Amino acid sequence: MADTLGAGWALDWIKKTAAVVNAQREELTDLDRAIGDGDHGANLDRGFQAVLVKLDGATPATAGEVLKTVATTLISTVGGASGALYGTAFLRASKLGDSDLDAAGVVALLQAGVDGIVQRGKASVGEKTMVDAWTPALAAGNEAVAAGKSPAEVLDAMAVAAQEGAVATEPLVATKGRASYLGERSAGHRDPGAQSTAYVLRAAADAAAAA
Amino acid sequence: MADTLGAGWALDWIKKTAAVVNAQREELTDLDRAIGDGDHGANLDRGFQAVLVKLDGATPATAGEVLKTVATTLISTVGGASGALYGTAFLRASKLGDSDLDAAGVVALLQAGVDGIVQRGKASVGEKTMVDAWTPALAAGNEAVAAGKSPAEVLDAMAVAAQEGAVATEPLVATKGRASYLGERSAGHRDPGAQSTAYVLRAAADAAAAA
Amino acid sequence: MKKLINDPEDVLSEFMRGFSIAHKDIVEYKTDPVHFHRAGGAVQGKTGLVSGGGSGHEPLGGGYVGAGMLDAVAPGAFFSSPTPDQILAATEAANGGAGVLHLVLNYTGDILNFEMAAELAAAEDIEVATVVIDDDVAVENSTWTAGRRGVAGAIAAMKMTGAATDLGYDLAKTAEVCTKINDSMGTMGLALTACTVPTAGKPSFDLGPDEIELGIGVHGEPGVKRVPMMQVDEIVDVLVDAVVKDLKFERGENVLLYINGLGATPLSEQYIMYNHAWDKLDALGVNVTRSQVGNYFTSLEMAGASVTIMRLDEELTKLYDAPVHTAGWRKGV
Amino acid sequence: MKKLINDPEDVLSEFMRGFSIAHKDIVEYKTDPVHFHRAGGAVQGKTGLVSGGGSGHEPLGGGYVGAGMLDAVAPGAFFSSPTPDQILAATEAANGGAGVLHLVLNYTGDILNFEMAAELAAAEDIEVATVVIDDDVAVENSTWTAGRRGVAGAIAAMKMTGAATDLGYDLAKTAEVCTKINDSMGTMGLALTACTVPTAGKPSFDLGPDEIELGIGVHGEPGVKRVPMMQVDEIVDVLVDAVVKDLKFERGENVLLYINGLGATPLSEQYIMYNHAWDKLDALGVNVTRSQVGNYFTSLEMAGASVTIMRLDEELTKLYDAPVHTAGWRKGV
Ligand SMILES: Nc1ncnc2c1ncn2[C@@H]1O[C@H](COP(=O)(O)OP(=O)(O)O)[C@@H](O)[C@H]1O
Ligand SMILES: Nc1ncnc2c1ncn2[C@@H]1O[C@H](COP(=O)(O)OP(=O)(O)O)[C@@H](O)[C@H]1O
Ligand SMILES: [Mg+2]
Ligand SMILES: [Mg+2]
Ligand SMILES: [Mg+2]
Ligand SMILES: [Mg+2]
Repeated sequence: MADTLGAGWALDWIKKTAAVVNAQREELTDLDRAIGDGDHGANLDRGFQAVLVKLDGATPATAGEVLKTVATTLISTVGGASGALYGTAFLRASKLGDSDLDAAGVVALLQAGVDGIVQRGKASVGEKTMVDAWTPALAAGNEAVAAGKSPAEVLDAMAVAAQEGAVATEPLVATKGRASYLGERSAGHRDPGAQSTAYVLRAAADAAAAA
Repeated sequence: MADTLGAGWALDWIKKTAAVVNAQREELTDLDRAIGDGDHGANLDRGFQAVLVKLDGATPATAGEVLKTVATTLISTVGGASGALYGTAFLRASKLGDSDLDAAGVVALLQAGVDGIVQRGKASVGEKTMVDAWTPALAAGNEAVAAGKSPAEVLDAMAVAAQEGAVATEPLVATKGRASYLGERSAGHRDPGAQSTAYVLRAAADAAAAA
Repeated sequence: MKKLINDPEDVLSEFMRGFSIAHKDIVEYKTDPVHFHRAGGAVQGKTGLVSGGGSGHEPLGGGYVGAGMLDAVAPGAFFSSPTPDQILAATEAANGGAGVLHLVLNYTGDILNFEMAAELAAAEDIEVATVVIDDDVAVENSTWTAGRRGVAGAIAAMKMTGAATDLGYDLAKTAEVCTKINDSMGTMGLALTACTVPTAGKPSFDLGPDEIELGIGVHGEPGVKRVPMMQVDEIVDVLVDAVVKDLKFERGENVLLYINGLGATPLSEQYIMYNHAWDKLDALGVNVTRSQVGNYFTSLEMAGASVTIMRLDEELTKLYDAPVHTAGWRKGV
Repeated sequence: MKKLINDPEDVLSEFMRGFSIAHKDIVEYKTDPVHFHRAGGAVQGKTGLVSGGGSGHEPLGGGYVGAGMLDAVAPGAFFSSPTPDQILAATEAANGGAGVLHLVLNYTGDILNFEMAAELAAAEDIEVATVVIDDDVAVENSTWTAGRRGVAGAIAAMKMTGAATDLGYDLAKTAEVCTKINDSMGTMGLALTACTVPTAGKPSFDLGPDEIELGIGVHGEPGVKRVPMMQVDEIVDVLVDAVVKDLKFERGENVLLYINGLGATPLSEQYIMYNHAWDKLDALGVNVTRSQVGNYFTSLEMAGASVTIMRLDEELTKLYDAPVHTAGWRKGV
């Protein structure tokens, strides 16, 4: 396992993300059918398949370059709330990816992305959105960095926390996004964007473990 | 049982017809669903219910008067092929109902009605229409008259023959009316108008038996 | 049956009352017997144009009464032809002294009832001519059937014949051009689902989840052939080929390409049909100079559609382009 | 899923190509990125009007682009907001040098993507103003939701705001009147069935045979309350009462009464809703001076409908009556 993560890791991360989104397309769509409009899986799959095409044969020099391509491609292919949010997140993150990243650098990069999500979407913790997966993930990441963990260990801790965060959205009543129209009836269902966030971070951790 | 039939019989005939059409509305509609447009029961029920309203409290002097009211009411309420055909039949029949009818008179009255149906609809025997119930009924009626039967016996013979004629439409391929669009697929179903004809004649026979 | 209705028996009267209030600038609604005529009544000296048929083919009812189209219409019960007295009343309302054309769709019930009405009108000295529309190429026109049915093309015929009466065609010329319109077009359709007449309460026929009905009529009656579900391009191949074979279009001819939705089929699917039909005509060298896509003649909430192709010469193009002002079709006004 | 389609992934592109051929006199269709603009391009000196949103709300797509209505539109995937680059391209195509109004329906995805597009347009020195349409009174406008949704009333807003730009309103005045239109109306709807997005292949939600969904949105998302099936008059009572309570109409006021069908609901049922809604307004002393009934903003083949009521002063009546020439709405041209 590498001490720092660069373009190779970022490429692998994104390929693994595309693979898991494709594999879980139905699941994400079903989650969105329950409390949204049933397109989250299709939206992200369309986006990440387009990203694969864009990255095919490309030789980006930095993680930042990779993530910028991801951002612009998602922005121009996904649509929906998640297109704007993931697109903004990858765009902000890309700006911190000019050089190879140590553990703290990885967390800082993801923090920048989440700041973008919050700035655009104005959701805070507990509103049953992807922010409920990102926030505990960042907390776990910062903790792991403080404990001197490697980038791969840090990302693994973040992925675990994100998945827990996604599960923890189930009892929540949504107050942002489409699910908010359901009021109390949104409780009892997992937020699709929180689940896709957990997949994105799991892909990042797996790519780091293989780097 | 009376030797001749007049206004009382005609009134009772029509009331019994209205009752049976109402009771068998679903069956007639289902027959029409199979090879037509699923409205024969509704069409006739609408018509005969309107006839009941028109006859309520009326004191017609002759069978002809009764049948004329039936004719004009059916013509103005039923629509569809059967509205024009039954309407025309009752109108033509009404013209032979000025005085009380012996056995031969009853058959002549019904023959006039059927002539009207054939003139309007241009169907001959075997085309899977109501004509396939009326034609054997008239034959049976003429036979019974020749054998010196009473009006009630003659009508009973006609009703039996009409019901057999209706059943016998089942294997036929329709070449008239909506069912003709189905071609070969119309075989295997009973013609709704032939079945309603059998009910009309059964009502006539029952009314005669009670007269 | 889940429908936005009150008592099933009141569906038609409540529909027609609502319609007549919403469009009182265009139509007048009469209840005894039921018919619609243009607001303001017959246009004196103009040939009158009357049609009618069973209800359930929306926006009929009153949706095609108005300047440039019908003068009056007689709507029957759901999928049942109107009665002679309704048709007579519509004929009287349409009569501006120059005679009235009955535009009748070829169904036994409609033919018989319009025939009786024409006899009644004759007794009142109203001159009536009749043209029977039978554009459905799915049914063979032989002695073995009641003949080809009148389907979606009837709406184009109403619009174009109405335009002719507005342009001053007399009764004979109106009947002539209406016949020409009918002879210039063919239609074939398909259904994916049946529809439910409110008073019947159950679907008019049963279709399996992977079956479609080809050559469907528009009265909820079954079609001429039940086949397994196909991709829409294959379906359009069948429909267009049947119409082209019947009408024998030639390279260089101008046509109207008209997709009609039967109720529940999204416009997107109708335009997908148009897309492929256009490519097929283009490949034959036939020019689509006019286009029409939408729910012009429905079967309640049936899912399905039809393709109509009409040969257009200069006269028919002019009639198609003429202004029309009805609730269901409006342009130039 | 029985649909008249080929590959589900090709539904939108085949629909849009077919549409653009059928209506090439009105719209131009661009594919990279996907948007429609008026044939002939931006009107110089006129305020531009751009809208957009997920596909599946037919005749959107290109159905409301044309004189008197939108200059350009950005259609997203089914029920997904368009992307910023689509919206930017539509904005560029609509820009006649006098700035462009973004008419955005209030959904998080649409808001966010239009926001990003506005930032991109600003970088190109195109002046953009944004008005968010949120006519759906079913959703409480509180900090506990993403706010009221933009539903059927948005179509009236597009038409009337488009009329304003044609009458020479500048960008600020256009935004002002669009806001006024939004504030003058309320909508509430219901669904009897869900609809099926072709790429998803199954219904967007499940409704029992005796259940209806009140306060339905138009993206296949569930509504705010699931209740047992009722007679339509009772349903209309709920819908009209909610709108009247929100808009506080007063005796003597003039309104537009607008019933929108969600796709598979027959016009007859929509007019039955109109019929009862009209009686209710009449009983309140509110004058229905304009009426609109039909499938103006569908959710594919969903069965259901909504009621919109809009307060009309002289200005709004004039904008409503102005001529419009689009594939989906035409009058006076
Ligand atoms: N304001 C918001 N802030 C953060 N995340 C949000 C917000 N609104 C929606 N989301 C996320 O977006 C997800 C839905 O994405 P998607 O289904 O692709 O878009 P749409 O809702 O436009 O159909 C939700 O599950 C939620 O996690
Ligand atoms: N040309 C005809 N001659 C005699 N009977 C006919 C003819 N056409 C149809 N019918 C009869 O009418 C019946 C259908 O009546 P109905 O369903 O009420 O009318 P419609 O077919 O107009 O819906 C058929 O079952 C058949 O018996
Ligand atoms: Mg979604
Ligand atoms: Mg029938
Ligand atoms: Mg019928
Ligand atoms: Mg969406």
